[in-house]
Amino acid sequence: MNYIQFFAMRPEVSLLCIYLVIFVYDLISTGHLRRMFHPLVCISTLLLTFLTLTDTSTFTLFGGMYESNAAIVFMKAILAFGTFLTVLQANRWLRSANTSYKQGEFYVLLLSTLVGMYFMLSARHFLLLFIGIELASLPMACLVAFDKYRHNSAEAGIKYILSSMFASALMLYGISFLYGTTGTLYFGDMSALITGQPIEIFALVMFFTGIGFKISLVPFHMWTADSYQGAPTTVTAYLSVISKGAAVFTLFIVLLKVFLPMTSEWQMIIYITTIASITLANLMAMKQQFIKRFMAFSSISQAGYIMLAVIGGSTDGMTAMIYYVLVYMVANMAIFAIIESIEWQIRRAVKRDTLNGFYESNPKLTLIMTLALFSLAGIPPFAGFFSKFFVFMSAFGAGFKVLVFIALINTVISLYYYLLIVKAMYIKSAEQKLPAIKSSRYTLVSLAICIAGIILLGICSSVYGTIGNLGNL
Amino acid sequence: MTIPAEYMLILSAVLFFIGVFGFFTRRNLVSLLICTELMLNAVDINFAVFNAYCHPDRLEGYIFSLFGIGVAAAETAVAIAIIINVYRNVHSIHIKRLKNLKH
Amino acid sequence: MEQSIFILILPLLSFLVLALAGKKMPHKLAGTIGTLSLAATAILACATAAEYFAAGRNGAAQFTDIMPYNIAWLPLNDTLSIDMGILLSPISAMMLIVITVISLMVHIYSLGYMKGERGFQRYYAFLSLFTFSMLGLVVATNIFQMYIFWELVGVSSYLLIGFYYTKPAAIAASKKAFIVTRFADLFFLIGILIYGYYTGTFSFTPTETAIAAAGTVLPTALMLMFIGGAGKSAMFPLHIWLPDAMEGPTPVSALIHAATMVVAGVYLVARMFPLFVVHAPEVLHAIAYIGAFTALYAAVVACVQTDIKRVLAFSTISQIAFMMVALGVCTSTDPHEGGLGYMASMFHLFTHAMFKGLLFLGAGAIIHAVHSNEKNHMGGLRKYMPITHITFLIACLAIAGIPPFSGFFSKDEIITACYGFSTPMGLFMSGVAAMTAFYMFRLYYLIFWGKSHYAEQVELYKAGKIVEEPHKPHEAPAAMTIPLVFLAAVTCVAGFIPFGEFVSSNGEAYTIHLDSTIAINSTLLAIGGILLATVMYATGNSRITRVVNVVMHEPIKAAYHRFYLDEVWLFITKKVIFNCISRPIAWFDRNVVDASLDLMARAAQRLGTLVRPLQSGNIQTYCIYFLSGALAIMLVLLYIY
Amino acid sequence: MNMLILFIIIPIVMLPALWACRKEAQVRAVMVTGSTLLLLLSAWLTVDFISCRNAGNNDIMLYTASWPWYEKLNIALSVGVDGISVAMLLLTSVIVFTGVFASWRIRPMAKEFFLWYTLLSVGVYGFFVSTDLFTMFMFYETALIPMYLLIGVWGSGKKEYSAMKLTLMLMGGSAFLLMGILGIYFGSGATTMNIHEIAAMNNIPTATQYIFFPLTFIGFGVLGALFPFHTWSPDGHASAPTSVSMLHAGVLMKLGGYGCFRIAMYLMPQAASDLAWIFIILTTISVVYGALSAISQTDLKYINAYSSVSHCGLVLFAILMMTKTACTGAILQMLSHGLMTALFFAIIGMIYGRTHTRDIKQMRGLMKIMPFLAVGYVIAGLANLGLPGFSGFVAEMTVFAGAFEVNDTFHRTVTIIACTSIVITAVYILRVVGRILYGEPENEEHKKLSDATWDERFTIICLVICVAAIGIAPMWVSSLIADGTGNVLANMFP
Repeated sequence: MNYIQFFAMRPEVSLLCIYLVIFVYDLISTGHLRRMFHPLVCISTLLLTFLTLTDTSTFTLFGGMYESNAAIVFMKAILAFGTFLTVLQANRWLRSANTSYKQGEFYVLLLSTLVGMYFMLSARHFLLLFIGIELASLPMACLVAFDKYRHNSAEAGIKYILSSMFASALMLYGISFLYGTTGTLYFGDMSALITGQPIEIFALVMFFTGIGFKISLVPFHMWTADSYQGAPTTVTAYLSVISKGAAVFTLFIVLLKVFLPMTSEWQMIIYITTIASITLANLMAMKQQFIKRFMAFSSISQAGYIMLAVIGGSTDGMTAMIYYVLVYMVANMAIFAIIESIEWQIRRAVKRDTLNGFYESNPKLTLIMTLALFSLAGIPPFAGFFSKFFVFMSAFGAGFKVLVFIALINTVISLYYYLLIVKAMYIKSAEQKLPAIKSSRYTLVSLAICIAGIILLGICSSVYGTIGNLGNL
Repeated sequence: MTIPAEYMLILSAVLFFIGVFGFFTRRNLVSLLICTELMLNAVDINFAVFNAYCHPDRLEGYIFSLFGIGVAAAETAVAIAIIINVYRNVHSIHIKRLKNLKH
Repeated sequence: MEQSIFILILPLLSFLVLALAGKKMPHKLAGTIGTLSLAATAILACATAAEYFAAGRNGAAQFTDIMPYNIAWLPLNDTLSIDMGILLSPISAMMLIVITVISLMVHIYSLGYMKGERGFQRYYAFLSLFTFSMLGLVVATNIFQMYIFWELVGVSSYLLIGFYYTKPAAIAASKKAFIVTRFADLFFLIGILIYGYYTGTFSFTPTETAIAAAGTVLPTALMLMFIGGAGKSAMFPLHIWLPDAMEGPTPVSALIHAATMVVAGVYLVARMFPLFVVHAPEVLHAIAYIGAFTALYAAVVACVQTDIKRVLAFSTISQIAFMMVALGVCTSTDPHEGGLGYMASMFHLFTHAMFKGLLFLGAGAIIHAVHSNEKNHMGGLRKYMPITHITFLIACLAIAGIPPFSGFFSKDEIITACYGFSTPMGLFMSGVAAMTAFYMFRLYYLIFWGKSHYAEQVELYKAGKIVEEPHKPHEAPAAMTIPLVFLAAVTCVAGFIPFGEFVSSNGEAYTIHLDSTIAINSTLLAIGGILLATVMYATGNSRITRVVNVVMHEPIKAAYHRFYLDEVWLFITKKVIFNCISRPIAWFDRNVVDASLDLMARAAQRLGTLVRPLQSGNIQTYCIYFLSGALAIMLVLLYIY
Repeated sequence: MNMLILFIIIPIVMLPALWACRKEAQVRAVMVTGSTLLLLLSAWLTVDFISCRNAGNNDIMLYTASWPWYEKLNIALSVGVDGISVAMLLLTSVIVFTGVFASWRIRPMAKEFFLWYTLLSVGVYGFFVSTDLFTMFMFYETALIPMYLLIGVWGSGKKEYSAMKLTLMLMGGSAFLLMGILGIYFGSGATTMNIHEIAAMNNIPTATQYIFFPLTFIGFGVLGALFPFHTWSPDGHASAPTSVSMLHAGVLMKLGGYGCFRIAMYLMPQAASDLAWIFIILTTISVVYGALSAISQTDLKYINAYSSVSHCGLVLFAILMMTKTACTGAILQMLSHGLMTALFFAIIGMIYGRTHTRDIKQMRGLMKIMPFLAVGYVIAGLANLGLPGFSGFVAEMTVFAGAFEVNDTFHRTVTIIACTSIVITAVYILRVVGRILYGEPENEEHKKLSDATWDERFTIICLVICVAAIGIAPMWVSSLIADGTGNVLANMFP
């Protein structure tokens, strides 16, 4: 076998190179070089995004274990870009006393999760997929538990790792039965052999739970709120956007590549979980006080909306899904960046009441936050409106009218709790006002990018057009 | 004489659900960890069995179980590390003490 | 007749000028503007009318309608459109004269009467507005234009009644007047809509085919329209607003609530007369009976009122009822064959406008003198204010129907027409005519004869019973007396106008000839009424009066309270509509419709709190949910789905 | 360069300009310039439109243009106007313009206020000019959401509750609406989002129409204060600041009627004609019910809000009659109600700003204290109760005449019931006028109050002029509208 194949997987390889560079740099850099560390990583992750996009040709490697094509490359690019934003926002937290000495570790862990996600997307063989998933979730656990002197962080970490192990055990169990019935682990062969017998349904469900855990769909979502709340804010952002997005993409790919013969079954599963996710998450979110916890539930319901795009399983659906994830990423990143800055300033967890009268002290941040929230709630002319509309459209086109209707009714509830924050910021008056928040330069850059995204992604249809032209998987 | 596949599968299933049961009932983080290990091992057995009995011509199952074992080890490592971290913060690894984050 | 447009434009202009710039003007200037523009209007109107009567006759020696102006104001659909324009016909020409003359008189009179009042300019602005709307109403080329100006007339009357807007009584009266008439107008509107829909036009003279198309619906439409007219013309039971309307300044009562606006209903019926008489005779007769009853009712009530303006108000109602009856008793369009009533009614409208205006203005002068509407503050005024006395007497003779005053001729024609319709109607109406004579002279005596209230006051003052010196009643200033004299003169001569030459039911010339028997009878009846009044009231309080008061105490009380109709009105508005309909609906809206929505919101909130405990914080429960969820889905797939 | 796109561009340009402003004076300058431009633009548009029509250009829509936006989904930013939209644009410009002056002295955060205010107007303008389902919906929601902050921050009374209620109810409405729009799009074969092309195809299966017509109609109806979805309106209006209630009652509620006509009925004619009776009943209820419940209110703004319910009910009522005259009347009613109610809210706001109460029991004899405002109020009242010479009369008469063209017992009955509202209106208007304006002032504080300032006078005069102009010379505006409604109905029932 020729080892040239390894170098054909350009994104992964370049990612690994960056990974090694950082590793070494972490070991050798001191003083001035140390200060260059963060900028370097930012640049390299941004670079990575573009490197990823260089090769959009369709090809398979390792006897069909690995596949790459335009759509997948684009998804990877989105993830890489998200990572870039995360790194930008991480700056000040990483400089702080408790974390500065393990700055390098953070980057390394972050990037290794990214590697895992890359493989998740490209895998066309369950072994590779499994490794990818684990590679994505194990370092994530470390990241969640990164603040090792904070009780919550550790608690969040343990909850995350244990439930993820539980989930992957279930998933593997399911996969094992698939293997038993079909005798292969290659997606292609498997889908040819699947007949939809009960044992395979069992396998399907088990597999779905594994991915559903990472997407945090109800009822596999219980870990989400706790881990989001406990984890360091930057990590939460990463968790809520990048790993969720990767999982969604993976689910879509696997459902189409493997479970195509069982479409009606998995559509049923998604149907149920979607309704459950959106509704339950909305109900839970209404009463949350801690913003991060609140964002966790909002992200659960958002995941439900993304599923609306997946359920159709069509190309339009894929386009809508990718677009939704992109839009959702910028909005969420903006919010978490702001939360991070506030926490940094006031040294305690941000509650909804903390934001009272936020407008008087920080009009600009408030405006950004408002736009981001509106985008999440799907208010025009912000990108969120478009992504939601397209998602609904694809689901409606696929014939899931009732589902769309339920989701639409739920948007009203979601609007309600997003408005609660807006209300706190603009209308409520604070007993003790927040200080004027000073964000770091990096954070500001990321905010600028996010806002640009929130405003432009919808209005400039070219983005959507590009995604639409990526072609099929 | 050979053991029929069903027995193996039943064994693995039993093992798996012992793991699940233990996971639901034990109160000590380490034992929770052990239970997850049980579940993963059950999976490994499954793969091996399917490979040996149903599809002896190829080796995917065995390889998968090998990887499974490896990954399980890695997970355990991470989990133990975090558990230690928990102990540092809470001075206990009893599950009841981990309820700061709820509702 | 192109100048006729200015008849409308001039009052409108003066209204706009006074309304916009009035506040800055001195009173004199405002008054002059209003009066002069009105004078010009009057001259124009008379000129136009003269021109029309001179040239209006067609080959068949009939007066035809002339439309100098008619523009499509609001096209509704392909066939139907609301037009605006000017229509000249015998009655509209006649009305032009009446309105402008009376209005001019009132303008002049008000210069004296309203001197120094707060909001003098506003007053003149409203007067101009009213004149404009009333003129627009009478020259309307179609029923819808009539309705438009009808509403405008209503609102200007509302504004003028409420002129003293700090007086609670005035506010209530204006509100009542507007709402009652508005209520009637609702029927008018529906009538118009039906009429327009079925005949395909709003014009007064639809084509035969259109009428055929309308068929049986036409009477309904006409009836509804009449209800509208009844509202404005204070037919029973919609008359309740008119007595209260006397809260307005007296000249206004003279102009609007005696001479012009209140006859709009009569005018409406007269306008639609051809349709009524040919296609809805039964409606016409219904009108006659309603009118007859109203006439009696008003006359009875008028007999016992103590507020002189109210007496006049009820006499107005009664007289308008006469006109309605006159129209109602018509059976054909030929004045010789039962079409007489039309001419009679218009004639009475004309004469009545003059002498009733005179009466009100006279009353105004008296009130101006004694600062009160109540009869007990008057008495024996004849020596203090001679001119007013004479003119008032003339007017009373006229309305009582004593030759040779104008009222005699018109009322005589009416009664003749009634006899032509049916003897009972004739007898009934002559009876009412007699009552008219009675209550008018009762009023006259109470005001001008008997012992002087002023004299009593003086004695009391001398005796030290009261502190402030009573001020002496004085004759009104020239600005007020001139109109009185003028109108009195008109009243004297108007009877001899060959009215039939100009106005008759089919436009042909009709020479008025008195039916001697009826004339004599009615005159005798009138004199009888006067004599009775003289006996009872000429000398302060006579024995008969006291006897009557004792014997008929209850009926008198009831009549004095206008048979409690206002109480009914109050009950309906306050109790029924406000408390029994509006309040419950408002409550329903807040506590049922709205509450149900709030309930949904609260339910969602509650659910939110209910589900929170699921997030117990214990990882094991999490995984239990996890697994059981998975199993549940599986079961759904395996069995249900 | 298409003229219509300017209606969207100008406000959008105003947004950053406002954001850049430092001093209040600058903010006002920007707003006045922008709104004046828009006013002139719409006036010019009207003139130009009429001249085009007279020149014999009989396309359904003029100034049409279409910029493909999301080709894959057949979404395009396509604009075009007919008589209806022109009238609505005119209305919007007038209200926006006067609204600026009505909120001349808004405190605090004038800049932010006008930011949201302008965003709202972007939505309204966009909705009226665009002819593409998606864009219409987008602008529709754009117009809704700023309401929350405008009421929540600058409102009065229980503003937070009202703002939230209003926003959620309207958003609930737009949830129905989106459902309907998707239904229309896919029902018509998912080939185009342009309403005229959909209407031309007219290929939505009747069964589908039966499902999605009610959804769409209710979706818009919520904004059009359709009984029983109207309850946001009293609270919302009561809590909103002056110019916001002007804009909201004056323009935003019109989006509802416009949408019902332009989307729900235009695109689903069969269902419209079959199911109309249900909504006719509902609207008849709104007309009478709103008026009756206005009688016993004691809060000025509540009275007006309920009268708005009644009048907007009349709009929907007329639309559902589906005769050309009635529909023309409906649009006229939108126009006149928009102006009248804006005038009303403006004056109420000004009175409230002085007396700090809207309870009619606590006010007396304002005619003596603030004659200008009082006279304005009387004029607004008279216009509202449909006095000839003001726009209300024209509109109502056209509506009733049109409703009478449908000749069957059911329609006759409801029409006559609806007619009674003109009496009830008179009752509550005169009640208020008699209560608060007439009589002798009682409250000592009130006696010290001042009359309207120049900007307030300007606002009132502008609106009164508009109301009177339509009332005195209705033929041009009615013919302008009639050609629009005529085309729509002709397409509905070929």
